Amino acid sequence: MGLTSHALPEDCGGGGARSAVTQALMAEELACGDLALALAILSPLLLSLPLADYGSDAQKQRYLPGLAGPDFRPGALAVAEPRFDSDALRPRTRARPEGKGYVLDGVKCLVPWLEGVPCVGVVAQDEDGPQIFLVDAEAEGLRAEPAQYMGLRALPLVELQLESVRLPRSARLGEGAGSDVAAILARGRVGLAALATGVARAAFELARDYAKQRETFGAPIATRQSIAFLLADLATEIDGLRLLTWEAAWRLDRGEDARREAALASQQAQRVVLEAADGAVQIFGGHGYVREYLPELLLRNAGGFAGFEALTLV
Amino acid sequence: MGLTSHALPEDCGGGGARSAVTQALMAEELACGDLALALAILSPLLLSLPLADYGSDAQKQRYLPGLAGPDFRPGALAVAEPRFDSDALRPRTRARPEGKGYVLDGVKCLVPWLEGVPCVGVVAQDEDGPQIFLVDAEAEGLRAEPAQYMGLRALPLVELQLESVRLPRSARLGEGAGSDVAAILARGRVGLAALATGVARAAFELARDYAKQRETFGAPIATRQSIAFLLADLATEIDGLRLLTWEAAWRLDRGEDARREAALASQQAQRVVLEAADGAVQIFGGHGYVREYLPELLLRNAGGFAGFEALTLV
Amino acid sequence: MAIDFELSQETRAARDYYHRMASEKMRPLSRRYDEDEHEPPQEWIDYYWREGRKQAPSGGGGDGMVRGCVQAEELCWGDAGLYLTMPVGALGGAAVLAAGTREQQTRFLSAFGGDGPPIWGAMAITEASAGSDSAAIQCTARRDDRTGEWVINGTKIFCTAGRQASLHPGGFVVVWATLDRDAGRAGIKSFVVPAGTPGMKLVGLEEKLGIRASDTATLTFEDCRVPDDHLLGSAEIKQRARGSGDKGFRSAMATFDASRPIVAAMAIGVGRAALEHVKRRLEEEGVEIRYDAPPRELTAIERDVMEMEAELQSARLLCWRAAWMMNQRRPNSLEASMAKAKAGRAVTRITQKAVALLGPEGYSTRSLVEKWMRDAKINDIYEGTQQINQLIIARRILDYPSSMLR
Amino acid sequence: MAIDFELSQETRAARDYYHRMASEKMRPLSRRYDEDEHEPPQEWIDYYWREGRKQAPSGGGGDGMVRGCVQAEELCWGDAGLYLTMPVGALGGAAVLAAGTREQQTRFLSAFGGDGPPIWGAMAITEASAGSDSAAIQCTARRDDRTGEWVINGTKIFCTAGRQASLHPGGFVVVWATLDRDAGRAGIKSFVVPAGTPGMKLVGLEEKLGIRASDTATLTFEDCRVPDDHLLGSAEIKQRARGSGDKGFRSAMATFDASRPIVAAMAIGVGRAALEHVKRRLEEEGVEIRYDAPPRELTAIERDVMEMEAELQSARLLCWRAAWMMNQRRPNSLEASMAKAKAGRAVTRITQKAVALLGPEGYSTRSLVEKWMRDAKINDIYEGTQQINQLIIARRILDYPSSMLR
Repeated sequence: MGLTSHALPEDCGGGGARSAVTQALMAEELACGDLALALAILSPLLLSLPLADYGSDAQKQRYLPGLAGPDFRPGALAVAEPRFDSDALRPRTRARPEGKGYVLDGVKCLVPWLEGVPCVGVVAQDEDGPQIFLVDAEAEGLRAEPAQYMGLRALPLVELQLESVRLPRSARLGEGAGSDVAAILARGRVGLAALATGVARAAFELARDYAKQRETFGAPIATRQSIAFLLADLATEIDGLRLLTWEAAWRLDRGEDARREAALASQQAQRVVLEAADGAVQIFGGHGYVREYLPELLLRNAGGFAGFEALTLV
Repeated sequence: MGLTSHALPEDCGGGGARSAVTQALMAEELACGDLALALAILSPLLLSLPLADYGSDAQKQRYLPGLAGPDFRPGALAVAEPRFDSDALRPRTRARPEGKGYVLDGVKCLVPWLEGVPCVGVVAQDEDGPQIFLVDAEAEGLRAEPAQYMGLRALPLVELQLESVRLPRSARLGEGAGSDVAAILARGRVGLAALATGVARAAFELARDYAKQRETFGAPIATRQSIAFLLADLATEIDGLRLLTWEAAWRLDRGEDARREAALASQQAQRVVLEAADGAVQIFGGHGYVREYLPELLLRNAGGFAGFEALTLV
Repeated sequence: MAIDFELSQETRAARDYYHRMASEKMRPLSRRYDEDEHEPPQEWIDYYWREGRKQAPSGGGGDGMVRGCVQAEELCWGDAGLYLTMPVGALGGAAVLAAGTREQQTRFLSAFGGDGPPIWGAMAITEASAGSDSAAIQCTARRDDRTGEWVINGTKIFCTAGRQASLHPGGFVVVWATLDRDAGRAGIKSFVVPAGTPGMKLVGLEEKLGIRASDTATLTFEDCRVPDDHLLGSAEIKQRARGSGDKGFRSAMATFDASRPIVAAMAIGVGRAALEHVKRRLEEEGVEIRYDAPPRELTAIERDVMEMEAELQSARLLCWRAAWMMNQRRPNSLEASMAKAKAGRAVTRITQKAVALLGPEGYSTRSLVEKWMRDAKINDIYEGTQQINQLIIARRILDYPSSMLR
Repeated sequence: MAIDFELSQETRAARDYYHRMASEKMRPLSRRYDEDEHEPPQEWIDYYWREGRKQAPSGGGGDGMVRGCVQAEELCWGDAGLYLTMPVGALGGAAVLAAGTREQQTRFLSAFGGDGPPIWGAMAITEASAGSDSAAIQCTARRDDRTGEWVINGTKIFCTAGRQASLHPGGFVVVWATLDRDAGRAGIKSFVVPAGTPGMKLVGLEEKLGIRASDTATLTFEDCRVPDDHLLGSAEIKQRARGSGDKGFRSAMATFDASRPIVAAMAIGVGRAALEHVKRRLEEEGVEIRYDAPPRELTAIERDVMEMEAELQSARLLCWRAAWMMNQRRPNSLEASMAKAKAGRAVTRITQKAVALLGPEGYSTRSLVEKWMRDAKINDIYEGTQQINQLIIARRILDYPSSMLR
C-alpha cells in the first residue's frame, strides 16, 4: 500500500521519500484510528528502516525487496524483555560469538508477530554492546509464544524464547560495522510519541463529542467547567505533545542527534496518553467502563506506553 | 505562656504532658495564624525536647529551667546547610575530637535566631555519626549572620559560621551516650507537616472566603466549578495531610518508630502546602499577587518547605 | 479530644480473618473470573455462603462502619470483582435498612442469615438518561387500586449483581421509580422486587474494563407487580416542597453516605494490592526504599513508591474518619465524599503507576497488576463519579445549596 | 505541508543580541531592583533607550511575532521585571496599533522611535470590580459637546508601567471606559490619555510578590479631558447588537490575542532561567542527566529535570505556533490561549520545582531562583488568568458561544 515503503531508498524499491516527520504524521493518524491496527500496518518499518540505515548490501538485497514490495509483509523487532527493569540498551539477551557465528540466548516480549513475518530483529548484547541480529522466523531454537497484555488485544504479540539460536556472522545487522541501536531506539521513542498522540487525540475527540451530546440536569455536561476545562487541558497537552514529537522527528530528518528530544517527547507521551484516555473514561462515566464504548479500550492501550519500546520507527 | 513548657517532664519544670499529637495540633493552629510567629513561639522546643529526651542530668539542669520557666526563652537548632544537597543525617559540619573536647567547623543555615537565644544545638558529624552539640550563643568562633529567604521575613534567621569552635566533651547532647538524631529529625518532619497543614489551611480559608465574596459576570466566583472544585480538592488534601500528620505523631506518642510515617507526611506536606498557597494566589487573581493581601506571603512561606528541616519538633 | 488510630481488637481479628480469606480463597480465582466474564464464581459463592460468613469474627461493637471498611479493604485486596459477587444484601440490603420499617427489614433480610441456597440483594437506580442525575428517573410505579399492588415499568442499567439478585429465589432488587414524573425528587420511591417476580427481566450483562467477575445487569420491568408493603418508606408525595419533602430520594442519598466509605475502602484494597505487589517485586530485585534519605538523593522509583504509600494512607485515614463519624452518628456526608473522591483518584493513579513502574511485566496478563488497574478505575465512577463527589464537597465547604453550584 | 522548527537567520541574530543584553545589562541589576521595589531602574532604562533599541538587528521580515517571542524570552530570561520597565509602547502601543487609524498610530507612536527622553505606553483596563470580567467596566467617558472633548472619570488598577507612562511627557495611557453602562460591551471604548493630562493622577503603586522592578499603578481619572481624536475606533454604540457590535471591546480582545504569545514567551524566559540554573548547579555538583536511561533507572532529580525541560519546550512550541499563525494572519485566539495557559502553568511549576530541588540554597535570596519563582507566578494571572484562558480554549474546542460556557 506504499504507506511503509515510500520511506525506503529508491534503490531498495522504495519511494525515496524518507522523512521522520511524515512517518510521525502517519503514525498519529493510524493510531487515532486504532493502535493495534496501526502497529500492524507500520510493522514493516521495524525491519526496513534499520536495514536501510545500517544493513549490508547483502542484507538489503535479501530482505528489503519483500518489505518494499507490493504485498504487505510484516516486520518484527524484539527489544523489550519480560522483566521489571527492561532496558533496551542493556539487554540481558546475549549474542555469544562462537566459531564463525553467534549463539543467542534470552527472552524478548511485546514482539508484534503477524502471519508471514519473515524474520525478526533481535536486540542482544554482543562484544560491541547492544546490536541487532536478524533471525529467521523459522530458526531453530526460536520459539514464539503468544502473550496477552492488558491492551493491544487485536495485535498478535508474542514472547520470544531464544535458546541457543545459532546464527552466522552475516546475521548481525550491518555485519562487521554493526548498527547504532541507541539511534534506532530514539527513532522508536519518537514513533511511540506519535502513536501516543494519536491515541490521546482519539480519546479527546470521543470525549469532546460525548460531552456535547450527553445531558444531565438539563444541560450538556460539556457546559460544566469541570468537564470543559478538562477537555481544554487535554487539547492543549495533546497539541504540545504533537509539537514536541514533530520537533524531535524534524531533528532526525536533519541528521541531528535527537536522543534528548526523543526522550522528552516519549516521557510526555506516557503522561499525556494516559491522562487523555483516563479523562475519556471519566467523561463517559459508567459508559466509559464498558466495552460497548471505546474509552475503556483506549485506556487499556494507553496503559502500556511505559513498557513499550520501538513498536514502530520513524 | 506554657505553650512550650507543658510538654516537659515535671522534674524539669514542665507540665509533664508530653504529646506529639498535642504539639502537632498546636503547631497547625499557630502556623494557620502566621508561620514566622509560630516558629518563634515554638522555638524553645528545638532545645527543650531533645534535652528532655537525651540530655545528661547536668545538661538538663543547666538549660531546661530557663526554657521551661515563666519567661519566654527562645531555642535554636542548626540542621540545614547552605548547599544544594543538604542532608541532615550526613552533615558536612564536623565535630573533630581534640584533647578533652571537640572542635566544630562548618556552616549551617535557616537557623531561627531570636533575641536572647542562650545556645544552639548544632548537628555535626563526629566519630559516632551525626550528633548534636550545644553551643553557647556567645561561643568563640561562632558567627551568626543574618540571612534572607523568600519567605519567613518576620523571623530572624541566620547562617551560622562555625570556625574552630572549641567545646568540652560535655557539650555533646547526651554526652557519652549521645542522641538519636534520626529520631529527633523524624519529630522535626512531623512538626513541619503540622506547620504545613496550618499554612495550607490558612490559604484554603482565605481563598474560600474570597471566592464567596468576589463576583465576576454577576455571580460569586465560588459558583464556578473550576474554583469550587479546586477548593474541594484543597479541603480534601488538607484533611488527608492532617490525618497523616496526626497518625505519625500518634505513633511517636506510642513510642513506635515513625520514621516512615514522618517521611510520608512531610512529603505530602511539601506538595499540599504549595498547592494550597498557589491555589489561593490563583483564586485571588491580581490581588493574590500583591502584598496588600495574604496569599502572596503564604506562597513565599510555602515555597520553603522542601528546604526546611526541624524548625519545630513535636 | 482523643486522637487514636488504633483499631479495636475485634476489628483486628476480623481483618486477619478476611485477609486469610482474600489470600486463600479469592486470589487463586482472580484471573480465571476476569477472563470468564459472565461465569458466576460458584466455588467462591459456595465457600462464602457455607463457611466464610459463618466463621467471621463478630461482637465487640461500636466500630461497625470502620470494621466494614477494614473488611471491604481486605476482601478487595483479594479481588474487587469477587467481592461484589458475594451473596449479601449489598446496596439493596442497605436501602432496606435505611428506609424500610423494622418489619420489612426482618421480612426481606433475614434470609441472608439463613441456611437456604445463596441469595443476593441489589439496587437498581441508574437509567440510560439518568446517571449522576438520579432525580431524572423515568421508571414509573403506579398503584393498582383494585389489587393494592404497585406496578413498575421501566429499564434500569448498571445494576451491580442484578443478575444474581433477580434470578435466585429469596433475593431481591430494590428499584427506584417515580410515582409522578412532575414531582421531581419528591415523587421518587423505592420498591423491593423479589427475585423471580413476573415482569422483571434480565435483558443484558455489560462487558467491562474491570471487576469482570461481578455482573452488571440491565433489567427491564414490564408491568411488574409487587404488593403494597414492598414500598420502602411512605407513598406520600410531599407537594411543592421540593427542597425538603423528598424523603424517598433522601434515603437513597443516605444509602450513599453510608456506602461511600465502603466504596472508598474497596478502592483502597485494590490500590494496596498493587502497591504491595510493586514493593515485593522491588524487594526481590534488591531495590530498597530509603524513607529517610534526603529528597535530593531519592531515585524516581523510591519517590514514586513513597508518594503511592502516602496517597493510599491519606485515603485510608479519610475513609476511616468518615466511617468513625457514622459510628458516632454524626453527619458525615462531607467526609464520606472526601473519602470517596480521594480514594477513587488516588487508587486510579496508584494502579496506573504500578503498571508503568513494572514496564512490560506490569502490562502483561501474567501478573494481576494490569487487572488491578482495570478494577481500580470503577471507584472513580460508580457510587457518584469523581465530579459528583467534588460537587458535594464544594457545596458543603462553601455552604451553598445545589441551586448555587451545579 | 512543511513542518519546520528552524528560526530565520535574522531571528537567531536577534536572539543572540538580546541574550547578550539580558546577560550583561539585566542580570547584574536583578536583585537590586527586586529589593528597591519602587525605584525606577534608571541605568537600564537609559541603556535601552540610548543604545539597546538602536542596535537591535532588524529586517528579514515575515516572522515578526516569532521574533517578538524570542526577544521576550531572552529578555525575561534576563529579568522579567526589568523587561516590563523598558521604554516602549507595550500594551498601550499595541492598542493603538490594533484599533487606531494610521494617523493616530503615527501621532502617538512615532516618539517611541525618536531621540527625546525615554517614554512609555501603558494600558489601563482593570478595575477593582472588573478583573477577568472586562465588560463590567465602570469607568466612564462622556462627550463634552461644547468643546468636543472626552471627559473620563474612574479608577484603574493593576496598570503595568502606569507610573512611567502617566508621568513622562510624550508617553500615554490607553484607558478603557464606557460611553453607556447600559450598553455592556458595545459601550466600551479606548482613549489615549497623554502623560501629564490634567485629571489623570497616579494614586498608588502595588507592592508585589514578584516582577518588582516593574511599576503596577493605580490611576484615577477625574474629569480628565482628551481631544475628540484620542478615541481609538468609532464612537458609535451599535444598539442592541451585543453579540456582534462591540468592536471597541473586540479590539481589546484582539490586543490580547496578539499579546498572549508574547506573555507566554516572557513566562518561558523566566522558566528557562530557573531550569538552566538548576542544570548548571547539578553539573557543578557532578550530577548528570541521563536522557536515554530507562525510566526505572532514573533518579528523582533526573526525572524532574527532564519533566521540566519537556514542559518548557512544549510551552515554547505552543507559543511559537501561535506567533507563527499571527504572522500568517490566521486567527489564533485558540492557539494564543493554549500557549498562555500552558506557559503560565508550566513555568509556575518549573520555578517552584527549581526552588524545591535546590533546598535551602533555592530558598535563599543569595541566588535568583527564589525571585524567578515569584516573578513566574504573574504569568498565571495577568493578561487573562489560567481560568480565563481555559474558558477561551474550551469554548473554541466545543464551539460554544460564551453564553453556553461561563
